[in-house]
Amino acid sequence: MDNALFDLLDYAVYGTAILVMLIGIYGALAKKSLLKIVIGLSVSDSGLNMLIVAIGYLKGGTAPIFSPGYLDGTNKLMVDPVPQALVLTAIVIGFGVTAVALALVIRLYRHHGTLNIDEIKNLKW
Amino acid sequence: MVGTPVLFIAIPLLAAFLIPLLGMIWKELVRIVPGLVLIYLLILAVNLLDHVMVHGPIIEIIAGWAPPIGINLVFSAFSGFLVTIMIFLGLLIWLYSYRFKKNVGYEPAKKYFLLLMMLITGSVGIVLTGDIFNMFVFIEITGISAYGLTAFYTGRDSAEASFKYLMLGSIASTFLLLAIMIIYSQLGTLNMADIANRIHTMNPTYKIISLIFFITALGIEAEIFPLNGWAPDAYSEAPGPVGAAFAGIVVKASVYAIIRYIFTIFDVDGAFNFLIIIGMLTLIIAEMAAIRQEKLKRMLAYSSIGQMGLVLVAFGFGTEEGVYAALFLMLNHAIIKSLLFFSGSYLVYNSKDKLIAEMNGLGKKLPITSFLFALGAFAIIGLPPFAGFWSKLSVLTAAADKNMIFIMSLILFVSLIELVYYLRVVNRLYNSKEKASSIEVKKPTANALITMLVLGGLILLIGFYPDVVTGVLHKASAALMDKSQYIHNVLSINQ
Amino acid sequence: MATLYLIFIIFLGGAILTYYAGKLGSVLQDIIFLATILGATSLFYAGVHINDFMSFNPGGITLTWGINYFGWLFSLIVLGLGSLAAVYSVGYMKGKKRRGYFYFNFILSIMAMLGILVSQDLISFFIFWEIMTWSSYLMVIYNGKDDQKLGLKYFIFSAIGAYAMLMAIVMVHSVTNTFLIGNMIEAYPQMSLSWQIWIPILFLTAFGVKAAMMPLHVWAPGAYSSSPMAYTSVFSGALSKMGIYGMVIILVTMISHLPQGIWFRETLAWLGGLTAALGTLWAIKQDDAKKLLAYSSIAQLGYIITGVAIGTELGLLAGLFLAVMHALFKGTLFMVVGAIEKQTGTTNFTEVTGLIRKMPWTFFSALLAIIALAGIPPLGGFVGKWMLYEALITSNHYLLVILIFFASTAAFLYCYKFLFGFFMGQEEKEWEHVKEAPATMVVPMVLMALFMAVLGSWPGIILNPINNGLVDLGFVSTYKHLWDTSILFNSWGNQVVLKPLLYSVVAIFVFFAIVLIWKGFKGTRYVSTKDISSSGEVPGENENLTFSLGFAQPFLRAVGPVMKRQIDRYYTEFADGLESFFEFLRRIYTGNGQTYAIYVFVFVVIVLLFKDVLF
Amino acid sequence: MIYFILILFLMILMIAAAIYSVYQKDLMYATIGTGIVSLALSILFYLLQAPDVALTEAAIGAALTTIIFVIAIRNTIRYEGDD
Amino acid sequence: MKKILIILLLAGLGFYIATTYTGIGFGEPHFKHGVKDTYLKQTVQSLHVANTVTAIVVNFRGFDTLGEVTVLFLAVTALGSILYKKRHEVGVRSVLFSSSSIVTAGSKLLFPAIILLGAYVFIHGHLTPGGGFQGGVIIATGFLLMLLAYRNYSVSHIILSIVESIAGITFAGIGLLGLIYGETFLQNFLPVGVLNNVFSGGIIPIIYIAVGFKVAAELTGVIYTILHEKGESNG
Repeated sequence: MDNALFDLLDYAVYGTAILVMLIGIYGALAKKSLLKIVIGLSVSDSGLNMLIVAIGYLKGGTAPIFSPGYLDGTNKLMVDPVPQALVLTAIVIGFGVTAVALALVIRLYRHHGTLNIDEIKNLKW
Repeated sequence: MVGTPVLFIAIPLLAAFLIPLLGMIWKELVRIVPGLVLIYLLILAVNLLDHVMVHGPIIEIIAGWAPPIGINLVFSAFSGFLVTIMIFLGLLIWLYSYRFKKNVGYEPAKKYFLLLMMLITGSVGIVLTGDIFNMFVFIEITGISAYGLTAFYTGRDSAEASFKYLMLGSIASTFLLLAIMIIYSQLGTLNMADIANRIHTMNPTYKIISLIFFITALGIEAEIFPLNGWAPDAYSEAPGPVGAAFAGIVVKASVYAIIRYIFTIFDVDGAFNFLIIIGMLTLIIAEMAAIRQEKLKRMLAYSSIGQMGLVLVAFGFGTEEGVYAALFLMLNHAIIKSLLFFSGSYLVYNSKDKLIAEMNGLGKKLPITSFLFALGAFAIIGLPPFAGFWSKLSVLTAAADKNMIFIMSLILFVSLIELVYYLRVVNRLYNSKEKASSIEVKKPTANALITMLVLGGLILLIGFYPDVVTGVLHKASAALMDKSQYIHNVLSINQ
Repeated sequence: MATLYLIFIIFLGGAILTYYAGKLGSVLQDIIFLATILGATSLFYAGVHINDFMSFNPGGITLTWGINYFGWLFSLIVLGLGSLAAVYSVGYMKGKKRRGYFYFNFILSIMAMLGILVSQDLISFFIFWEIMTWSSYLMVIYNGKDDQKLGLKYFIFSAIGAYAMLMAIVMVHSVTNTFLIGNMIEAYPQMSLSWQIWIPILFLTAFGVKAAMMPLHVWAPGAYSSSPMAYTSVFSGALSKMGIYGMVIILVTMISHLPQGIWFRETLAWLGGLTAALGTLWAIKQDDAKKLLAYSSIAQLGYIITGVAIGTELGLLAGLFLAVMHALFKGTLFMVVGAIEKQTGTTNFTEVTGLIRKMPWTFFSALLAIIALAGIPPLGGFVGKWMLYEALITSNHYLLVILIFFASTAAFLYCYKFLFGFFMGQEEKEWEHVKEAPATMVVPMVLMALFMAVLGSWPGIILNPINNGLVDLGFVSTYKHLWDTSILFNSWGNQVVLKPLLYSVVAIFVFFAIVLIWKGFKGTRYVSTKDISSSGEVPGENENLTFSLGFAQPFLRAVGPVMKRQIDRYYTEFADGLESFFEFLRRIYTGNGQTYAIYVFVFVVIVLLFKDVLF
Repeated sequence: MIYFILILFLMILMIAAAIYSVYQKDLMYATIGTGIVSLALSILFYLLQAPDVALTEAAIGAALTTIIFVIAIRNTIRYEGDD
Repeated sequence: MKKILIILLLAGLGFYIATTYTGIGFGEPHFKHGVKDTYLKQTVQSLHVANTVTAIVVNFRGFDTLGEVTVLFLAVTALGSILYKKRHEVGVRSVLFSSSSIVTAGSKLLFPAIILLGAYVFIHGHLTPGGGFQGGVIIATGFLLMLLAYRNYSVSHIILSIVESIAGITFAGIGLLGLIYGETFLQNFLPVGVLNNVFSGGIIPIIYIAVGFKVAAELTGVIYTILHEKGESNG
């Protein structure tokens, strides 16, 4: 029972991650509001992070932390710590980029009085 | 040896963290310190390059863990050459912008120089690193500095340009992470040499998909054709010297990254032809767009995009001559396009609406600047005896050796377009039928003038005596081509 | 052989010194300028030995410099005309602005032309070719009033040529792996047929542009007329000959090995003929002396191309002899126009008349040059023309002969217009104060005129070097053979025998000339130009009644249809079309960041879809 | 079983919140939507044996990012215009 | 129309990503010779650190982390540059909600606890989940709370900047000391101590504490800067 469900999860985790990512990108591509675009990018980042962590997951693995008493039962399976470390970095970087993006949005609003991206195109051709 | 490659990253970072403190002591220090750092790095780079030419590449490991466990930096003839160019150019940009606008206050100046220094450091990091995720981090460092610098002027267009750049940059990092994770999930390593060593064990479909994602992500930064929407805006709205930094430093780093992936890491042969195709597309469309521009900086931006396309084409030949030609082009592009951006900034500065049409007769008002602009224009077109000629010749030779006559004729046709729009500007500068303009002439500052003269001198030097660089270029291209040597060098380090 | 280095260093150093010497004093500037040109020239003839080559390797490319007989022949044109024009320039530039600029580019042009001649490899050939191009471009925009974008047009056409040449050079390189001209010639017969055809076409495009050949000539009238006259004499006289120089090399050393070469020859010859005919017609129409001479240059270059393209030894001899002659008379004529411009301030036929008394020496040189140009005996031009007809007839190009003959006959019209427009006719009050040009300007003109006269009687002075040069190119000399069959060589080539018939033609001509001149000075009555009336109306004060106005109208009407559409306009339409296409294309960059982001995804998905094809 | 339902619930919540935050015209609510995405994600991280990442995502994604979005919305406009 | 195009594009992209990742498989070991086994082994053996993620972030791939704090640092700088106004133009702080006295009092009460929690998290970063980033963010949220609760609460820019700089210099400086005392940049040159002690792991806790301070200062700076940007449209 459990195993069958976990088999389903195999696809569901990746599927969710990719779906969230694509939804976010859709928001960034289809919505006109600059804030919506930033929100979309941020959502797609979340999906991407989930995807990365999911890659490192091992069935039956534990968190890669050697708490006291853990070392006795060595060779217990641990999940891959590397994607976690990478995601840690990616989340922080993503936050930095989001902050800069929001600052730009605020400034664009200050100059243009609108957040509609179709109206913010002084630079073209 | 005066130091190790890690200092290229560590020293600027240390300085960057120090600058806010130093600024509290003496405000001028925020302008001076980046320059001192860059001077030190230039000395370091030249020394290391000299060493590398004789003794082979320096592989530096970080945190005491030999690759593939730890991160490593590779200072080979190829990467070292690019690093040296970048830092040299960075130094000139610093010198040029030292007093670019006198009325800039302390806070903006601090931020400007900090971001500029980190822009250079990030690009240098991209080139030096031997780890794909570390490259991602450096790309982000470069990216954020670039967004900040693009929006540096408080006008409304600069924020717009910066936002476009940021949007595409975010998409780029999404793709980059996806690609990195595909590689990691298959091979369990992030080290370039280790990946290159084992890439043949990877499922070919995944390999190609991850390569496509890499090319897309890096192509956004490297201004490949359908991905380069941000570039003209960012170039034209950023301060003049920053435009030079984008053209001369940032884009070079991204092109380097693409090349590293295609030449060293992946073993997909079709990628070379793909490079030629996208390079040609970039070249042709950018130059066609450039000819219709009304603003000088935007024109330079498109021209710069086009040049990068040409560089990719040259790399795409996949032969050592091709790499040599591409490196030569990159070198020349760094020098010449910077000169054009530098002198062009003053030309723009002296015309009210930044339009080319307003530059009639500036040749008389700003004789040296205009002369240098004309020199740069002649050089970038590839007229002998200036520097650009040798690189154009080597690109064409490489193309002819691969029997790509059609590509050759396209390149020449595009050069013709390039020639037309550059000469239109030069013609205007020296057209004495000037309009009555009441604007006071803003002469370049002494340091800006020195910078431009140095670049002009280099153009002539390389033009008349190409031997000053060809030796290094040959070594650098040989270093890139020898993939197995790279893998061996990196993986045989034991600590 | 270090002399060559020294010569180029003198040129370069002289150019820079001259440029900056202007700050110290104009006389010093003149002296340095003249010393550079004359010094380098004398050093060249004193210190450089023919067929003595040297090599060096910048950037890993072997370059070879040295001069052979053929190059030496052209060096006579370049340095000879260059030195005389330099002397002339000193007078011409007196009191003008931007002298440093002028001198700098003048010296660089001469250097570049000499460089082309001493280059034995394609790279230095190309480098000097381009230096020549941009230094002459800078001369074209010298006046700074480039409203019609003449300079740009010149440069673009030159660049088309240069890039074609560059393409051919790298194609050659991919076969031979060197850039030496000698290796190219050796390897040519082994190349694949398509390359054997393409490489000469590309080279000939480049040379055709500089030689102002028919479809590529549109830059020439503007460029010739808008650069300073002192330079135009070199520009038209020597610089265009570089195209001829290249053409001869290609035709003789490469195309002659090609079975299909006959097509090249025929096409070129016909293009030359058309150039001559149409150039002449356009020249007749011009009211400005500069433009007239510019079109006339195009026409004359057409003759030369035809001669060279026929490819027989006689044709080559004729073409090259005409090339030398053209350098002499067109150099002189541009100098004449320059002198008139300097003295009167205009070069329009409808304004200036009757200068014969004011500027007798200028008139004298103009007269001799015009005689040479028109191909009237006994000056050198006649020899060249005669040889050309002979060559055409012996190679059975009868239609071409007719065309050329028509062109040279029509040329009389503009010759006459030039001579009469400026020098004859009424002397107007407006030009009373006009004086003869200064000695530095007159002496070069007169010297050249005299040399033309000498060549008329002793063409061997030039024909011998030409023959040497052709032998140098690998041509098997059949001089002896021609000597026997050609009437011309019997009579003129051995420099002593003048046949009675020709002798009497000369005598009659001289007699008439003396009579005419005598009449011109003594027997005319001064009549004001306004002293006429037509249909009872007295012409008003502002009515222009100069002789040249509406000159040869009936003739022009007759040939009008031919001239209705200028090739120029096709180029313009083509360029406009391209530009509007570019304008359309750049709208890809819509300015909307979101659209750019969508492009990214379009790119990714397309590449992913076609990944099996692409990778 | 509970574990499974929890994961499934979180994933559905995440997708729903993502769609909500993209489609909601009131940006304030859309921001709350991203906050929910992050929150669900951080619990998922924990379940995927990544406590470090979970902590970070909760602090940065759910708290800080949401807050700066709210501030940004306060400084600009709250409703997405018609598109 | 455009939306359909976008959906089609994303569907195509999603298809390829999905096939790739489902092919990779979930929860199974994907590769044989990866570096993760070395990491897991060496974390305990040579570094005496319990939390492998911390070991990777700070030591094995410490260079990334250096870059990462730089990214945050740059984000603050860029933010300041983008929203720069001349001094007399400094905006009024935007007020998100008017806080009642309960909120203000509660915030005051909570603030030290939050700071303490943050400090705990980054000090124990090498032992338990958490570390410099998490702890730093927690501290920053503490400041955020105060900023929101008190209209007049202000954080000194200069102190933030000094903390940030000193923390950054510590990080980079320790790296350089590693170059001097060891052989490579960021190399551990301190005794590694006993596993699962607070004083273990050599330079790792020091770096993580520095990172904690740095992140806290930077994020506070970000919030403070954005909060003081009262947007007014003038275009």
